[in-house]
Amino acid sequence: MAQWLSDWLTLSPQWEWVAYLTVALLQAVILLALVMTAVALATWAERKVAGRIQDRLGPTRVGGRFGWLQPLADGLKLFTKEDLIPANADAVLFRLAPYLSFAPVFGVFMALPFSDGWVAHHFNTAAFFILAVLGLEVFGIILGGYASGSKWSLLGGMREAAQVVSYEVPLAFSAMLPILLAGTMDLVAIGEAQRGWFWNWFVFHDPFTFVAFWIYVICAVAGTNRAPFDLAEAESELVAGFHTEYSGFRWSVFYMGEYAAMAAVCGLGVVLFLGGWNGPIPVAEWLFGPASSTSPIVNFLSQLLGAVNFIIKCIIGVVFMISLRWTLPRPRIDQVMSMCWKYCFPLAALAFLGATLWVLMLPDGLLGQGHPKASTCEQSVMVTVERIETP
Amino acid sequence: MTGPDGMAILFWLFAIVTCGGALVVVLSRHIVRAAVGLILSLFGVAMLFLLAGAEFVGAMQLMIYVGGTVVLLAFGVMLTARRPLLPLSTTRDQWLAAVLLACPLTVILVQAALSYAPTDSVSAQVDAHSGVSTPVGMLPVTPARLGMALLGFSQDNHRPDGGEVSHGDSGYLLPFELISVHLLVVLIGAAYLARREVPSGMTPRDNQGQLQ
Amino acid sequence: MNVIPGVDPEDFSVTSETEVRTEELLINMGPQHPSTHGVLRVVLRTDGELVLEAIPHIGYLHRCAEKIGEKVTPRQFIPYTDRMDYLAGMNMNLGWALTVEKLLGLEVPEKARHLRVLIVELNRIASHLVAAGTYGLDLGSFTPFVYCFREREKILNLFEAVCGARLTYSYITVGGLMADLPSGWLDQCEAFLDQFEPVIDDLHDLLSVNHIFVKRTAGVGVLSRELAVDYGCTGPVLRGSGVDWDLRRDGDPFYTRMYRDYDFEVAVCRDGKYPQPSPPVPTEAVLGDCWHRFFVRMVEVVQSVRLVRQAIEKYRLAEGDIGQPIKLNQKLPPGEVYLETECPKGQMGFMIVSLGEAIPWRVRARSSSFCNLSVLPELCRGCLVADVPAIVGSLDIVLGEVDR
Amino acid sequence: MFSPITPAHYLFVGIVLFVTGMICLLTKRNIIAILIGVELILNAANINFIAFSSPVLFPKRVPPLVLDGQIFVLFVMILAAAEAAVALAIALHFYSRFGTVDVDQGDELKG
Repeated sequence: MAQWLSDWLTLSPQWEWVAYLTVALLQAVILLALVMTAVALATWAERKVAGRIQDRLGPTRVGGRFGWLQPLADGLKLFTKEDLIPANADAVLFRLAPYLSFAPVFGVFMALPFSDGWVAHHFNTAAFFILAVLGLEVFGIILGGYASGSKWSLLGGMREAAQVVSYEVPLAFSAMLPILLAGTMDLVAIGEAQRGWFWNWFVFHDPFTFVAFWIYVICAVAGTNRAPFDLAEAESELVAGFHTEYSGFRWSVFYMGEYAAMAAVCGLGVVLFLGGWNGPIPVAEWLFGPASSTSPIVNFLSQLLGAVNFIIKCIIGVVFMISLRWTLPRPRIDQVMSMCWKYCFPLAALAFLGATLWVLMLPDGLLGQGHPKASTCEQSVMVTVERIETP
Repeated sequence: MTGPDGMAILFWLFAIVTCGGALVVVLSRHIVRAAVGLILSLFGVAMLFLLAGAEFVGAMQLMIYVGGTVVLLAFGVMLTARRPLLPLSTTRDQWLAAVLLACPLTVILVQAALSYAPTDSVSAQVDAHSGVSTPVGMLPVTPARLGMALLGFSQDNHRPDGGEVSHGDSGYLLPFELISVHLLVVLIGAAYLARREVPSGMTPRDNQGQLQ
Repeated sequence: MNVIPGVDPEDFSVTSETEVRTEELLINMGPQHPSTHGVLRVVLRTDGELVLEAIPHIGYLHRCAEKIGEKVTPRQFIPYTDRMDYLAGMNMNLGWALTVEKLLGLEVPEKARHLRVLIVELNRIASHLVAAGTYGLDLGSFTPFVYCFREREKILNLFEAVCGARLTYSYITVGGLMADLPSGWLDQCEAFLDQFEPVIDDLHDLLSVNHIFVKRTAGVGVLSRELAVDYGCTGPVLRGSGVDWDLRRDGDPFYTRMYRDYDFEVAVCRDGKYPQPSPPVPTEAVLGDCWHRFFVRMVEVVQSVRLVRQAIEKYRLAEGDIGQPIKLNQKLPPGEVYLETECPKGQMGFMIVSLGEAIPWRVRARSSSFCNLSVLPELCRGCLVADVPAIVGSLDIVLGEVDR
Repeated sequence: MFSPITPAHYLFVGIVLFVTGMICLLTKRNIIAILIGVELILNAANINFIAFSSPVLFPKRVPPLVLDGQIFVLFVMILAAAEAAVALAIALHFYSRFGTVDVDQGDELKG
């Protein structure tokens, strides 16, 4: 694309980098717009779902009967609010923290495939990259808690540090199962490995992946700092935790980070466990024939259908997380930590072991129907073994 | 001379982030700001790894270093500096000594870097979007290959003296096992060291969980 | 204002801030904290998440109620009483009215008696609904709060139809009640009770038996029977510790005769069981912990519904009028009288010393929330920061009553 | 000079990290700041490892040194994490003992 732009503008070779830069910025803006749309929809869904759960209507005024424009109104209100920086705070870090918390989540969407091949940058370690980048969000929150110069914020930041760092471990462990089954960390390949009917999805691959999926769900909720694991903000204990002193725009950036992280973990979970862009019924294959078909238009349509599938699954995930928030009380910090280390982590490790054994013992599945595999790992092993054993 | 390509732009961007972060670490007088500088610096390093074609290691850098180690450091800062933003006092003498030592070292290192001539000095011309341009006949560095290497399978398939490798010749199984044991020891040791007596007269009830 | 004997509050607010040892943190919880249920200020000395000490500082809502009582006649004082425990104004009115009636030797007609039971028990339901809802909120569960307030709103609608006010009623007065029920009110009230009873089960599902809720409350803030009695705790806090004591049954005869032909059970745990219908006690719960204090209120709601239903029947059958309020400047006989009534928060006692004039010489209010709050430092020692809202919430204090 | 990127470019970033890390070690007295300096130095070494084993910077080298460099970096990272954990535990212990994180205060050897 950059090359094309460069040719079109007939740039001399010295100025080719301008084209690169322009294209990069354009792509970033598109991605940002996408993320912001997701965030806006998530906030709207949050208010609407909360309203319905609580026997209320939720927003109804702004933008017609269903309050579609509520996120816009909220945003406008937040932008016009007074922007306070407490006298005790470290102004530089205080300003920096919300952006440090939002930027990594944005980075996640760079590697997250929306459909077969619809991905901003095709990493071959995408799953790992996303897990790694998601873990960075915590630093902005710790920093915000520390820089606020408030004891409540400090407590919130310390809770966040302890909680998120702990939950990363079982989260990564449970995410390892699909990686193991697909034999690759490439999310596109993992998604493709679950093509076909819904029983090809990794969540239904064997009992262990099913367990791992629920561990992933718990850890994803905990890792994104959502209720019932919102101990870092815990409004009834720590006033508002790490964002006690934040207001207006900076506060909203924290929230954008939270909602974007929700969408991100849902997206990752969908690709890893719920078949990604493959619908429960292989409609796309019936309609458009097998993948990589001839016509680019057919290909595009099939990918579009995949993206719709993916987005619907993500929305279901987000709504599930929202309804959790409005149903459950909040556990205590020691309970959260012991749940992580005493239940989630050993269970995830056991599931990992079990899934390994399952693949070894029943390579063709329980019913012998077999599973489509990307099998790069196996290939790699075979190549290596052959190389070593053939002199 | 042609203009910088995509990789060059990104390299310079992240090189500046890395070095800027490092400078923040040295020049800031507040420990938390130093930690933020370290974050920036390590993040830049991770991105440089990605650019150099080491995707797995780059992600690892993000996860372990930036997400783990530095959060640990920040945690330490919070636990040990209750008064927000504890300034670090540095005397003039210390700075003098540091600069005196750093200057010759810098000169030597720069000399070494400049005098370095790659034996096969073919520099890369890589398209920023296709990522790694691997020569024919060479497998890309996938995590699978790294994993195989750690399990004792040689991946490079060549010995320094040019001979063919045999089983276990240049794998990393032993270091891998050693480091696993090492990690376990460290885990127990760190937990032992950081353990703290419950304040006297304070017995948290059993059902209220342990804090340590 | 210091509630711990022998400890000078200045010690904590000034000197120890600088002397405090490295890892200890002095945190001000309140008076603008979301879960201190008003303007309570608790100074927490914490070590990380562990609370070493919690000292409640009160007095932010002090309005000289007792002093005002010595400047106005008893009937003029009625509006001040329902500003004490503003969540249970009817009960406060009743307590004051009964005290003055005891001094006057006055007995209200049967119809007024049943109407009083009806109104007071409805208000008890409303108060316990607030307690349960905000307790859910304290533990991070927002939805039960909304459900509780929805139900309370219906009770307030009923009250509004009765006396025109939704919070500060001044409805029960010395010598009777201000007005009789409007027509059709009893049917509305019965309709409310019919639809309310299933909601109690919803609340049990969302709170009492919810796994996380039980984990958060069971075994937390255990108040032993002896400690509860020693500190003068009353009401659900006392019964949560397993003390079988309810003034409606065991109180002053002048008060208990109001309930004389009513059938209800005292909400207390006997042999590990609460009066039915109620879900079983979880095995983790220890008698006297936050869970029991919370659950006693839920059980009391059921009993209050029973009482309201009986009161409706009895009111319908009762003959006569609802009594005549005394004159505004009615002379009080000289003497001293003290009467405690069972309010939703505990035993609310009023004392009057009269020298024979229309205005009492001395008025004293014994507030249940005040005594219940005084046990907070004992309960919070060695708990976690997150347990402090759980404990404060389970004591169910109203600062208007604590500070008066 | 700006492009194309050669291993020397990476080396220069490594130099900056190394020197700043060393200055950090020498000038700071806070035990955690010293830890930060150590991390910088370790990263300087990592950059060199990656640069010399990069398939991008050495596209035509045979045999490729790809895995050796990367595996070394992995080991360094793991050791650095372990080191940070232990150092932090020591720092906390130090702090609770001396009430400060200034390493100059801890100059007595007796326990």
